[in-house]
Amino acid sequence: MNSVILVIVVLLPFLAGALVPVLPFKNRRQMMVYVESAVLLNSVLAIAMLIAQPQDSFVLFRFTSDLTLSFRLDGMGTVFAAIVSVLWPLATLYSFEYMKHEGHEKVFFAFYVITYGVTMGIALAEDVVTMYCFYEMLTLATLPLIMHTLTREAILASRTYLYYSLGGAAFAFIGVIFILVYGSTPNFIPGGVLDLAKVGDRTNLLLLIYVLCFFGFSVKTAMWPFSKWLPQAGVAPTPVTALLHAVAVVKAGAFTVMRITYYSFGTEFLRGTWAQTVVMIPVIITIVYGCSRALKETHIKRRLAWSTVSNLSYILFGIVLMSPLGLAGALSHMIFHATMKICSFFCAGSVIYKTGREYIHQLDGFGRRMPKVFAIFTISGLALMGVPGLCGFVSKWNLVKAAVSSENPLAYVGIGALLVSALLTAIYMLTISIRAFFPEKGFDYSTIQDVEDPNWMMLLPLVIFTVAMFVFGLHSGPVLSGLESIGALMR
Amino acid sequence: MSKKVSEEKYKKTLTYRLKQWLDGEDLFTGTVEMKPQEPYKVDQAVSEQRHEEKKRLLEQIYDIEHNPEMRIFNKIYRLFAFLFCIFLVLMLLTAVSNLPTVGSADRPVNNEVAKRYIENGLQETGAVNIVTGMILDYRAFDTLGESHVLFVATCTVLILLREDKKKKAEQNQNNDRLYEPKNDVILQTVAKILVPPIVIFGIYVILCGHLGPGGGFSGGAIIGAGLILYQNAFGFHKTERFFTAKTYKVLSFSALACYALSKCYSFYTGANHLESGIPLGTPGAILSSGLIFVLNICVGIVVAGTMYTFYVMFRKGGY
Amino acid sequence: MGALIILSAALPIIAGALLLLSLTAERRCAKGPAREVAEPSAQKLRVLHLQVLVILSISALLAMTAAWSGEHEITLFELIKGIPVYFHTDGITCLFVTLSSLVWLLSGIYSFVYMKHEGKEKRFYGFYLMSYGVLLGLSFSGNLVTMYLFYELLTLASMPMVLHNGSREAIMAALKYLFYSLCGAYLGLFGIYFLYQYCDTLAFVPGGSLNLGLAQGKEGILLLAVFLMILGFGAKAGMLPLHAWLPAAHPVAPSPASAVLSGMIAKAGVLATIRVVFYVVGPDFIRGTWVQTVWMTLTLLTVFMGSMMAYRERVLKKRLAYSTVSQISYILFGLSVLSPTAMTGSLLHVVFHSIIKCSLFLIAGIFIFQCRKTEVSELAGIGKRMPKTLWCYTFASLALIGIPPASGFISKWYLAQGAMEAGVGAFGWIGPVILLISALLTAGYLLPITLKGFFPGREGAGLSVENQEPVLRMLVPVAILAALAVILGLFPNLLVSFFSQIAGTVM
Amino acid sequence: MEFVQNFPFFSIILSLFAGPLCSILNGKWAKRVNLAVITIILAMSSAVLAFTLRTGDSYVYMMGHFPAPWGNEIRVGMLEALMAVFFCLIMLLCMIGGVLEREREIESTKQNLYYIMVNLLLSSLLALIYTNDLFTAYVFVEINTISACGLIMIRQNGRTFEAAIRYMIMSLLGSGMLLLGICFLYDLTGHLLMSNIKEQVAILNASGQYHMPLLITVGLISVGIAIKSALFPFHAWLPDAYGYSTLSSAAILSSLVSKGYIFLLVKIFYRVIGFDIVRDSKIINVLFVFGVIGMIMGSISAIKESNIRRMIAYSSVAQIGYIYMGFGFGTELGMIASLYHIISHAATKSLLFVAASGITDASGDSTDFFDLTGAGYRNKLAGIAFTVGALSMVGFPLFTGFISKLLFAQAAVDSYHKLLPALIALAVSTILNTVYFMKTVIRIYTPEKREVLAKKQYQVITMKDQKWKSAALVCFIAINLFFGLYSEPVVGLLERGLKIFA
Amino acid sequence: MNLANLFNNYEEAVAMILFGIGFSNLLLQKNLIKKIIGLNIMDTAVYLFLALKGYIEGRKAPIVVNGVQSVEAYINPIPSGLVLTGIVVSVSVTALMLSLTIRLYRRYHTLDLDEISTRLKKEGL
Repeated sequence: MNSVILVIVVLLPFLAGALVPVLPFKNRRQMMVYVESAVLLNSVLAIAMLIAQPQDSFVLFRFTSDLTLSFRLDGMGTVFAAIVSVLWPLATLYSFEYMKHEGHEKVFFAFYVITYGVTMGIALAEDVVTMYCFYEMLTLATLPLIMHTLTREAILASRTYLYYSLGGAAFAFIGVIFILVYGSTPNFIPGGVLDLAKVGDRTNLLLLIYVLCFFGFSVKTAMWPFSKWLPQAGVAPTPVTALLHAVAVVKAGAFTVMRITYYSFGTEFLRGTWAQTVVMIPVIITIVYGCSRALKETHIKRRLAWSTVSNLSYILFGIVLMSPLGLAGALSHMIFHATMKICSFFCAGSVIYKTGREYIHQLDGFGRRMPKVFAIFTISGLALMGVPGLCGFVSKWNLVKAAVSSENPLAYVGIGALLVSALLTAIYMLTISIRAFFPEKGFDYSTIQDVEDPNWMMLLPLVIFTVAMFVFGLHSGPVLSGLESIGALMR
Repeated sequence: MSKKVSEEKYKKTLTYRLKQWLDGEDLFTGTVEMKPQEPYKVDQAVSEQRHEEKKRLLEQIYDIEHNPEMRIFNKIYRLFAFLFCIFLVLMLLTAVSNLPTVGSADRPVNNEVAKRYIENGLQETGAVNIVTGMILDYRAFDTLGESHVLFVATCTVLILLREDKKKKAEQNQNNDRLYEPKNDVILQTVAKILVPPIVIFGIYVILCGHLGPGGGFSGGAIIGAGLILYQNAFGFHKTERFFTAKTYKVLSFSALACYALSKCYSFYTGANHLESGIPLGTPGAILSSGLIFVLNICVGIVVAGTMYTFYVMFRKGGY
Repeated sequence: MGALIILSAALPIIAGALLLLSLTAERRCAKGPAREVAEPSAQKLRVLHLQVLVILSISALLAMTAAWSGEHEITLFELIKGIPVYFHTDGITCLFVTLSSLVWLLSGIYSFVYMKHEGKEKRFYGFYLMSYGVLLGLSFSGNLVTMYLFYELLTLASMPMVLHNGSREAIMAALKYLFYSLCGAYLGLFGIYFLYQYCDTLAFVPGGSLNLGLAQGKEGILLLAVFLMILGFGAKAGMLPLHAWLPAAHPVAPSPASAVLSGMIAKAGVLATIRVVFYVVGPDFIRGTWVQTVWMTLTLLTVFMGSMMAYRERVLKKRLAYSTVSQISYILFGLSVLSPTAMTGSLLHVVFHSIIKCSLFLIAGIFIFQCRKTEVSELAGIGKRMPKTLWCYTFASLALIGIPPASGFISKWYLAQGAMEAGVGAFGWIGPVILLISALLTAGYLLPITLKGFFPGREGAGLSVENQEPVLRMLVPVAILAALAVILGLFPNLLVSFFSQIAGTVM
Repeated sequence: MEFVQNFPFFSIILSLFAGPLCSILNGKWAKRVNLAVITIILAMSSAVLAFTLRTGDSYVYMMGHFPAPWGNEIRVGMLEALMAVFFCLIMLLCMIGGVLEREREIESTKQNLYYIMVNLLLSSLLALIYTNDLFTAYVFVEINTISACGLIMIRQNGRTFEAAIRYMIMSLLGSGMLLLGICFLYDLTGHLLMSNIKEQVAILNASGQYHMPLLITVGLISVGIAIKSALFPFHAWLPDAYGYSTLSSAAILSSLVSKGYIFLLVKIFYRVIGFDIVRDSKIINVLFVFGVIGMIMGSISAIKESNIRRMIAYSSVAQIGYIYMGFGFGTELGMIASLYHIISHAATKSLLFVAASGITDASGDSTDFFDLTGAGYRNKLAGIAFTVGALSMVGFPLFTGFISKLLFAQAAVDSYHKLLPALIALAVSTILNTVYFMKTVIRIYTPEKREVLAKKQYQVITMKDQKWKSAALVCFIAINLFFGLYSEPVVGLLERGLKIFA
Repeated sequence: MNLANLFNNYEEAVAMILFGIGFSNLLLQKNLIKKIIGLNIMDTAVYLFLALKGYIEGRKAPIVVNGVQSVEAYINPIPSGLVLTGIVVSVSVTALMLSLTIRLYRRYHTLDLDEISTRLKKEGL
């Protein structure tokens, strides 16, 4: 299959999104149809591409002789692209219903669709420069979505987001440069591209650079101490929070870190060095830190955001194990966490949308009024806890398997952290469900008379995600074997 | 535990917690309470207030009296600047101490360049005064720039000091007297005697720029001095009969234009290795040395005008 | 045969789930903001009870047949590659299946009456059935991950029974129960991760399947893992330091719930510990290591501490809860000395204690149900009003104290003997001593009720003496249990041989 | 000798001639003349560029009938030609963009004087680019200084006067040192023509004679020019000068004047002293240090600043720091990076100034940060343009700033000892840039509160209201994108130009 | 620092010291007029230096008299030309500075630069 499709799936959303504000829609409905069809079309193309697996790369244009903007599809890209292209249409469907009460929809959907393209770009980037470019663009494309409500709070949040991301990018940039100079090629090659002959005696320097680069990229994954922006960004409309800050943006951050670690610097170079320790410690800290913050947080979306922080560090933990198993685990958690977290976010969103209640102490007895939503919410909570039979358990299992087999004492500590965070997850997820289902005796239901389950547009994605959680949890064989084959490339 | 300890203090003690824990009273789940957080307050006045503060801050900071830090900073700054100067001088002295000796004939300066200027200057430029020949022919480009420096300086002075027409009008009636000198007999008499020879001398210096010491700059300066003296003695009304802003503009423009065009011609011919076809004339004669003669005149005009313009600008801000 | 296992476990779970679904369905068509379903009529209730009873008995029947008809196994499907959901049966399974069926049936029958004054019966029975099914699954489960799966589900399923009455303390207690058990479960999981790496298989093999070759040089971390597992599974069994949920949860839960909680669900911890120590890691790996020492210390501490607490506790159910804490630690102590005799003892004590404690809780429930009495001090002269009940109570408590020939004596005897003959140094004699002391304490906190009940003395003078005996449906189960408590003490040989044979296979 | 080769000389003379011409015309005509002249020169320079690209070599143009070392000459290579083209382009756009402001802020009777200044500035810039003679360079540096001063103070208020006088003082100090340096060189070599001086210097260096004075001379010249081009500690005049002078002055000053000096410095490094000698002298380390400090300090002061134009001015302090850092590497790559940054910064900074003025127009002529709220909606084009400029400054891919950042970073990696400080400084200053530029961008896209809008009636500005400015903005954006996306030929040209430059 | 040679070209040394004086005045003086004076001193010093470059002992100014055209006869003409140019430049710069000073004085009635900038900052603008 021709590799042009790579570019199409990246650029089509740009075009479609740019058209949204200018096209003369008669009514909201037409716009909805247009956006959904555009997104769907792109997803279909993307999936077709994933199935066809075009091998050769496509060069869009050249910055300079050796810096190109080019795309290629490989295993990891497939995974990320698959996540994105599946989740996006569903999220779009959901956001139509949701955005009714937000306004400025044209602008919103324009950037929403563009972001799709940018994320695809990150997934399909062939070389580190392309990835860096799209990474920066991602920041910019999502900025208006965070600012969308234009309240002072939103402005502050977006400002923080911008500072953190671009600041991180600045440090990541250094790493990119080093790969350009010391790598045999800017492209991503499993096992890394470092030209050890060139490196010579500068190993420590390069390790230092790697650490800088790691921190720079992991700002997007809201790793401690750079995790402030993510909960703040919770002011954005829920589809954004759910899709971008549970899936696209932050996963993009994790994805870039993977690329840098496994495809550019290479794990043989990094494994067992001080750099590994240095990056592993904050990751482990984040795993616990995010959960404990989530525990303190009583705004439902911010609580979920904090939980995202900690879960992303699971992925990072898998990455910094720097072993093929670790990569596989990280990828699996990437997929599964996307499913779980977007599901719980949508539940929260539909609660907010239907009732406008955002604080957990306001949710007493909701389980009786909106049983479907809260049943699903509980299930996603259980999945996040890692109850066997749901997907959370599987990915966690893989991560830990990698950690145990890495036989690195720090990794053992990491396992401990994982379990602690699992416990905390149980606490902060289940307290909500229990409140919702078993309010205290003598709770007056007439206060929540108005609460109802949302309509199918919102429920459909929820149901689909729930089914997905069970399927992945009970029959994860094919996915995992695929991921492990990707991991196996590393050695 | 002792009974003296107050209840809440006792509740804080470790023993109490231990006891509770053994009792199975939970320490943790009980604390998972969900008080409402204060939702974010959108502060209306915040930006304005901040703005005001900034203003006040500016007042504070930039006022050296009220801002000791700034004073100290100034002191330190001056100190460093001073040290820098000392350092500079020392460096320069070091440099000088390693330079070739003054006045000796065998310094690198006295090389083939100077040699050719002196030996062939007369033939090539037709100017007896080798310096003039050099600046107006060998290195004429510098001089072109130089005259424009003068010109642009005049323009800046005009920008700064020239008063506008209407302002000038009402200025004239209220303080015109102030600019007009008293009808000072001595001054006027002396001026009557001196001004013509000064101007003539200036013209002479200009015209003989290529024959002896002198040239456009010096001559122009002399003429300017003459004009200034005249103006001092007889006041603006008299001078404006023959020298106004317009005169100056036209003169300087035509002079510079002439200069530029003639040089353009000679440069062009020179660069393209064409014969310039301008007769050099016999060395020593007034009408000799080709363009140099013309250029001297142009430069003289420009300089004279500039001198006088500076003067009137500083004095009154207009002709 | 394997199908039976699945069926017996799945039936109650599905039935419970259906109950809950029907509840929500009713809610959906119910009117009013609260969607409150009207309390079902007596007729409806009877139908419900019948359903529950039938399901319980059927699945009990299936489970028994599955368990007692020799060893067999079945693999459901692969959870993750190399980790099947796998069931099989052996002696331990038989023991737990039988016990739980017994307990569930009897307290089920009892609860038909009791739950009247608690309300929300449909919900209660839904979770009641589910937890039964899950417990069956747990006892059938044939490898660690399966066990872990059911272990967590057990927590989740039994939690709603605790917060049944919906008061704030009930909810808090439930949360606490949840979090403590989950904490335990995760501690266990930590170990499972490592054992997965260093064992040949996660399936239960008598004597353990730890691959010492692989584990070479990794003993430290492995011991730590095992210790954490013991600690974690100990949480459900109310072992120090994670015991705190028991005394909080029992008083607020409805009596049948607390009966099954401390009767069987707490034993799930014991089961898990047995599985880990004797069927995966293998006793030889931890014998003589710091793990064993610390474990024994903890159990003994728990034994002592629990009985002390029970002794100074005023509320009856809470007192019983503390006694559960201490009693189950008897069992754990028996396991921790790692000698066949002691293990026999503890298995015996599993049986006896669940029977006895179940009956005691039910009796406490009767007190509450009939005359709203929760404090011990209120029970003075109760014997005048409900002598039969109090007699049952007396027998049960005698058995628990371990007065020969009642059942408790046998188990404690074996425990003490095992402790002495197992070469565990000082613990050889410290253990029995502490057991003795705590037996005395047990007498101290149980018998006064009998005494005061029958001989209230002066303050009992003004008390009414009208008969308050409960209906038979409540009394019979209690009576049966009490009787069992005594009879098994008289003819223990069958059990003893059975258990000692089990213990023989693992050591 | 082709006719094209005369164009450099023609362009210089033409602009020199246009200066006095403007003095006798009135404002309107002066403007037309000025624009025409710039356009013509632009055309001629591009012709020259094409020519040099064709020949691929630089040529010497004799000013007068006498060959070097006796006569005066200019030298044209592709680097010079490129710079000339670019400077003309930027200047043209700046003049177009600032039309309104000029008519508003300059007394009608002094309009023509302004154009004199511009013409002479242009001529001096061209002369600085082309000349091959040190003393000529000095003379034109003076013209440059004075006319720049005129540009600053043409809008007459206290600030500009103060700025102008500070500027004069600084640059006089600078030119004093420069002149002295030239004298030293003349004394040591006996020549004023660059190429001859270079030969002599090479000889001296080989013989080790006059080593000390040579070093001191290099120091004098570089420090002098550094002072003139407002390197960090000498930037006191800059914010006021850029912040309060009329728009096109600010744009021209920030993007061209200092660049002219810097280009002269490059020329002296390469063509007079020889870059290896400069590298061996420790002077470039000094430049490096001050450049790095300037990058940081400039951004910090910009963050503290609440007046948008002063903020941009401070940011150009930081950018000049970048350029000197590039020199400081003392490598070919670093030099290329600096040259590229000269171009990209010129393009971006003038864009920013024009866009900022568009924004301030839309917010009641208040340059204060807090009054800009929501200006991006009131003047769409300016908002977009400012965003583009800001992103380019931050070093966002697809814009020119990214490429120069890239080049700098590569140069840094290339030089071993200065690697880490340089990279860290790059990253930190990027973050600081982000802070103040993005803060502004977000601010101008934050909708203003209703009551405030009711209080002060801002005018909504469309592209029709400000045709010229809009045109300029569009061109600027185009240039930015072009250099961001299609930078390879430019960089290649710089490399080739630098090779034949020495 | 080679002292003997320094004393040989003491004229140049003097020029340098003058330059230093002028430089520091221009840099450090608060009073604008004094600054300008410093500027002129500095320029003059440079011209002195330049003039010394051209000077050769016992030779005459480079004006051809009765046809003698040998290098030995005259001093080096180039520095003199440069000095001429330089003088003009300094004249124009001085004029510019002075006029600026006048404007500032008219506005603020002081010649102290710091004072002026303080008032500026105060008046906001």
